[in-house]
Amino acid sequence: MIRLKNGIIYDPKNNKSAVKEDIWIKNEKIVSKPSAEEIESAKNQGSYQEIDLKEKIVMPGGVDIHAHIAGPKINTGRVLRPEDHRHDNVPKKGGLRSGVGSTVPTSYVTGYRYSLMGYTTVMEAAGPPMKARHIHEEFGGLPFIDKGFLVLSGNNYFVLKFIKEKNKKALKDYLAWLINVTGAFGLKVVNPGGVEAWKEGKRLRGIEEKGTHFNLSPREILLALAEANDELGLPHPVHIHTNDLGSPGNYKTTISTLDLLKDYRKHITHIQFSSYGLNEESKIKFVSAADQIAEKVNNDDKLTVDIGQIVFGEVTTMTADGILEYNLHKLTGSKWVNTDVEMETGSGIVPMNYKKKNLINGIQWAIGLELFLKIDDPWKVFLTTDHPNAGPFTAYPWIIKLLMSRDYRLKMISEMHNKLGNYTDIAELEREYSLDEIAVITRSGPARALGLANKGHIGVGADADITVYSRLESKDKIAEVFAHPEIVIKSGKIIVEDGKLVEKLREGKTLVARPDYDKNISEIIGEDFKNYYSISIENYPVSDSYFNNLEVIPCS
Amino acid sequence: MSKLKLILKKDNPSLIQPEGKTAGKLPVEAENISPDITAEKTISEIAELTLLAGRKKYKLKDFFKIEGEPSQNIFIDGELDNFKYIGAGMTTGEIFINGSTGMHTGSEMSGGKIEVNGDTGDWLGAEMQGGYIKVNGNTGNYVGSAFRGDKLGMNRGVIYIKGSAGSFLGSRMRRGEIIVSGSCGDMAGAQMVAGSIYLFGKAGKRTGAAMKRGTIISAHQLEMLPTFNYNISYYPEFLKIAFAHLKNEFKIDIPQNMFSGYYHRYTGDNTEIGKGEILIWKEG
Amino acid sequence: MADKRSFTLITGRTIKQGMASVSGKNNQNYEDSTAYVELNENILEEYNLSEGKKILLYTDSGEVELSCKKGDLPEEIVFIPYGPQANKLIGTDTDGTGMPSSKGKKVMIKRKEGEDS
Amino acid sequence: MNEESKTYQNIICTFCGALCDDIEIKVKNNKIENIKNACAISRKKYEHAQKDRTVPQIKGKEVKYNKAVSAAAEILSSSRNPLIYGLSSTTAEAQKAAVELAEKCGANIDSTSSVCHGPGTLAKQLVGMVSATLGEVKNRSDMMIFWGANPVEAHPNHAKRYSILSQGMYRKNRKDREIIVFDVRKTPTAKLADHFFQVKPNSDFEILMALQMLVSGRTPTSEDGRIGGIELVKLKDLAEKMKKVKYGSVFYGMGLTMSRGKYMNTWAAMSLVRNLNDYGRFVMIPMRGHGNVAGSEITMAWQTGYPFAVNFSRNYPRYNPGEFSAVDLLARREVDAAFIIASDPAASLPHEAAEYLKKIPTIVLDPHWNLTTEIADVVIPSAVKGIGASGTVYRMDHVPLQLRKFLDDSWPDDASAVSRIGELIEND
Repeated sequence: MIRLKNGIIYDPKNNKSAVKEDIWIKNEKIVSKPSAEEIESAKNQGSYQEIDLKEKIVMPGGVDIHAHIAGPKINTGRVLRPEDHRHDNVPKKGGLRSGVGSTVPTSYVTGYRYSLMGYTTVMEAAGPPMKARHIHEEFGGLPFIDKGFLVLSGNNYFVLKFIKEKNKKALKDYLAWLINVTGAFGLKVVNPGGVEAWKEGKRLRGIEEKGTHFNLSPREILLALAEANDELGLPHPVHIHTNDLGSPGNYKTTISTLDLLKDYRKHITHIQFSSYGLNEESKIKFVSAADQIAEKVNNDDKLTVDIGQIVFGEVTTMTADGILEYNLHKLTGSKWVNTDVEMETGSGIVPMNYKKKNLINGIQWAIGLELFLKIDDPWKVFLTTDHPNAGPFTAYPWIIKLLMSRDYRLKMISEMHNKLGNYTDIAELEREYSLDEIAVITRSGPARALGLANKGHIGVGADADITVYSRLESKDKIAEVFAHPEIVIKSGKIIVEDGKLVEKLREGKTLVARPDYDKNISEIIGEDFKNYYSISIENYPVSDSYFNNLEVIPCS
Repeated sequence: MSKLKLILKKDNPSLIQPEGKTAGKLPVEAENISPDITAEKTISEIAELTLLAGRKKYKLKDFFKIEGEPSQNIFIDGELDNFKYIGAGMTTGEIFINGSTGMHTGSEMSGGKIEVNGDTGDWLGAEMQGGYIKVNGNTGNYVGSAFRGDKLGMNRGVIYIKGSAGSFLGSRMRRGEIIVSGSCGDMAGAQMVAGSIYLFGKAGKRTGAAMKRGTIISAHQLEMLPTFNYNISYYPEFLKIAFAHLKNEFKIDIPQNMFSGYYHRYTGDNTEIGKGEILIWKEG
Repeated sequence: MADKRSFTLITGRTIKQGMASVSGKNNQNYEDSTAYVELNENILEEYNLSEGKKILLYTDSGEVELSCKKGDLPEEIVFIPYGPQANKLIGTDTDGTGMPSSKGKKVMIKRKEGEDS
Repeated sequence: MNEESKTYQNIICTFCGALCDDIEIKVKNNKIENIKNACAISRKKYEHAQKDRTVPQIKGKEVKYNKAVSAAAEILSSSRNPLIYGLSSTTAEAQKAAVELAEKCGANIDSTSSVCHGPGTLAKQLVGMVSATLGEVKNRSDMMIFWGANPVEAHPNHAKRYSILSQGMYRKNRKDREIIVFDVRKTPTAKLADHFFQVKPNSDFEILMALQMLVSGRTPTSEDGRIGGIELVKLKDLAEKMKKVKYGSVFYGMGLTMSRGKYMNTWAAMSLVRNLNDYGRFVMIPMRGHGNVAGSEITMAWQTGYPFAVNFSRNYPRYNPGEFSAVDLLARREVDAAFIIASDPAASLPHEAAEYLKKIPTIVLDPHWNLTTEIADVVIPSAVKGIGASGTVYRMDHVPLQLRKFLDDSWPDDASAVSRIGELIEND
């Protein structure tokens, strides 16, 4: 039993803003104040701990709705980039395993650095179903945090087949089966139709063009998946990486996608990459369309987004959007990995460097911030860098500082390309995020969008995932405060004390959804599976032996 | 001039002696043997400097008899072929090794001078930023190269090898000069971005593979890759200046005949931008 | 001097070597499937050798005596299945890459004294 | 005791990197009675699985299992620079335990990858790689190039299940595919090809570089109209064809990684395949030899950031093939103890490197006797992977599969043996 006293609580979900209150923790949960007898008995058993937080900032543990942290892509990124690790070494310490860091850190170091930053839940953004077992293997070595993964489904053979056949039942059953057998948490859709087209050596633009083997448009795929996702009652809405991502002028595709899905719940991820305007007159052809996108978000109550904020410096781009990585390779000349996964998806990896002085990179940076500042309701917009695509997750505290301090933004702008002002109005935006708003975009909002009722708040019954930051004495200190919380509690156990990790590995939970489905589906797909996959369906499901600590998040 | 003298003890903790007999030698990581460090310390502090043999930490005095005084000028005596990182990262001063050294000698150094009166291991002067390395014997692979995955190898500085060199000499080098009097292995100048490599002995196969820019000068005929073009035979005047500079400033022996005769000029690698040049000396 | 002629050594997999390697390394089969060298027919003839006769092979790293077999090979290539015999000819120099020269090494062959054809 | 026989379907064969998962095994009284769908090598492997088994042994004397494990722990904890080597024929779980053990005793850890497809990984670190899973190739590939690879003898079911003879979605059979082989000799695989290009030994690099130029429409230099033994005009034809295919594939083998040029050969192949994606699609897949050698790179990478040749003497992982790889460490005589896991270096490494193992304390963990157990100071037996032990394995295209045990074994599996040794070693 732990009593946290004298903390200043920011818990937006429970409408607590800077409230000084006790928090009581028992086992893994937050509880109401126990009775005097209970407290007495805990004291007698030596299991009572009281921590005086001395008016420090208390928030729920951070929740990252979209990052690449485990599985085949990030791991290939690790192999690809020995140069990324060489100067960022983490020695073993006590019970903590060693590793390396930088943009593609090892699994242990990923767990450490999230924890040290006060984050306790992270969603792996994209897993190829056939390699899901690999993700769960890594989850077993990803300490402290709770995690789950979104399974790629926008270019899946059976998905396309059932949509083509207009067989809604089979589609739903298949998706539910897929989530179950891969141990996934939700559905991820990446460039629907476009990845299959890439494998066929074709290119699709927008959401109307047809062209792949199944002769389906992205429109048809998106609609069917959004509908199935809602009908399955999955905790998290369909998680979409839009078509045409990264191309100038793509904001129109994004808007068509939002119009198309206006009646469904949806989460558009790293929307910064989908908010680009096209100006044929301009030499760089590239302008911000943050206004149009923000307006859309402001008027859609079934929509949430995360940003994918650009951070200057080295990144390792990686996505299931194979053709996007080909394009990035052609653009940068950097080393390029592509892996097509049979029947399911594609993927690619290209290292890049976002430069402060580069005008296009600067505009991308500004678009992300414009969106943060122009989307009115913080419950609709979440902090991500699409780690490690737009920047490493370790940059979050500096992004928080950009959001909370206009002065800091102006200082950054002064170090950037002098024509930046011609392409974005970021310098004029006066809005500064409050601590409450920061709490929303970094924990309460993402938790709600993920459908994690026990996370993102510190009300009674919530998971005891709590972060304690030093008091914010001045705006200059924002980044330092958010980078180095003093205390982090995960599932009721202190994992960070005095800003340092306790030297004992703990394993967090794997979060999964287990939607119901008609068991007959495995027979329906059986014949094609046998003919066109290279493994048998019997060897496909991820067995329970890969889950040490599982939590099933209920479907509605 | 004051000098710090380190004399390797015959019996030192790096020996692997499973049953009393020496079977091998542990690698010793000796980045602490660097003028930047020794100049600032007293002799007793120098004696306490950490050297890592395998995974065990030892002190410098466990390996060396220490003479002289703290100095930016270090003289080392002994067969140090299992000692890695001597002079790695040094910015100034001088190390003279009377004997051989192991891998990573002078890697990432940015100034000062290292002379090895013996052989060295692989990665000599890898990713060096400046300074001068002279090896009187032979050296290993990856001289002046980039480390695994890195885009750029040595970026300024001069490496002079009087003996022979291994493979991947100057691979991915960005700037600077490498001179090899003896033979060298395969892939000299592979993927080099710029800089100059002088090969006075015979070279292995695939010299200049995938080079972007830069110059390789060879005193002997090379087996040219099909991705290079022959352009012209001439005497490139800039060579006389370059040779004079190497001779006067670094006391490098330039074969006399290379000052005359003429050179076949090839450009490539045509799978890349094709702006590299290979100059092969021909008797006049 | 026919004996000074050099060949290119290729070591590699054969189905028999594969089958034998999973059937017990101390088995006679494993030895049989790894302790021979394949040569082009013309070379066998040139060296006055017939299948089953022993020859000496040597490189700058070692030497080994193996029995000959006729192989569908270019004249310049000799082939030995992966295994301890082939590895006596492969040196430990990896050019700093970790990989020894298991294919493409220069090898000499010598007819064994007293071996009649 | 006479049980009913039981048939297990879709069993995964762990011999090679193709990890065929359609083996059918009939078991009775804890013995294999019948095997279906296995290739010739796989069949021998199953037949031999329960024979020739190791027993715990110290210096040639049989001891209790725990005693052998403790002896191993003692050797490793007193070593100042141990080598942990092998790993490619064991499970990911054992590999994971081995990395933890290596970290604990400041060891060097390397897999057989360094003398196998490791050079391909080094090449990937320079240029990246365009790849796919095997089913993708089966379904789509209209041109398959085998370069220095001989699956007929090394991966006998590869042709049938994934490549030459497979039945895919868009490519139904052999006729829908053009098969090309590059090799220095006419291998049995070459005999199945439509076109065989005989490479002059050690010339793969020149040919691949020339092809890169030809694909971009330029002519490489050649004095005699040939490059690497192949007529330039034929290479030009091939380059044109490669640009026209929809989904080409290159399966590459040791012919690239082991010959002169080492990883730069693979680098050249990767660069060529990358460039071909400017025309149609083109991918490449390494023909991984050992059952879980791909897994050894994957497991090492997520724990250490690096695929093989890792050193822990500074308590954090460092990487450098040539420096921390097994052949080099042994040849330079820099290690003072060795722990060989599921591998047989005495048979597979250059003789001189393997000989050094005789001079230092050597531990072998393996279910079967081999040439290295002969020279080992400590032998630890283990259950046979995929038969008497479960675990995770990764196919050559990184597809993970879970082995299911179907026989009881007398010994614990590799993962528990390695973990046990780790537990016995004090954290120092």
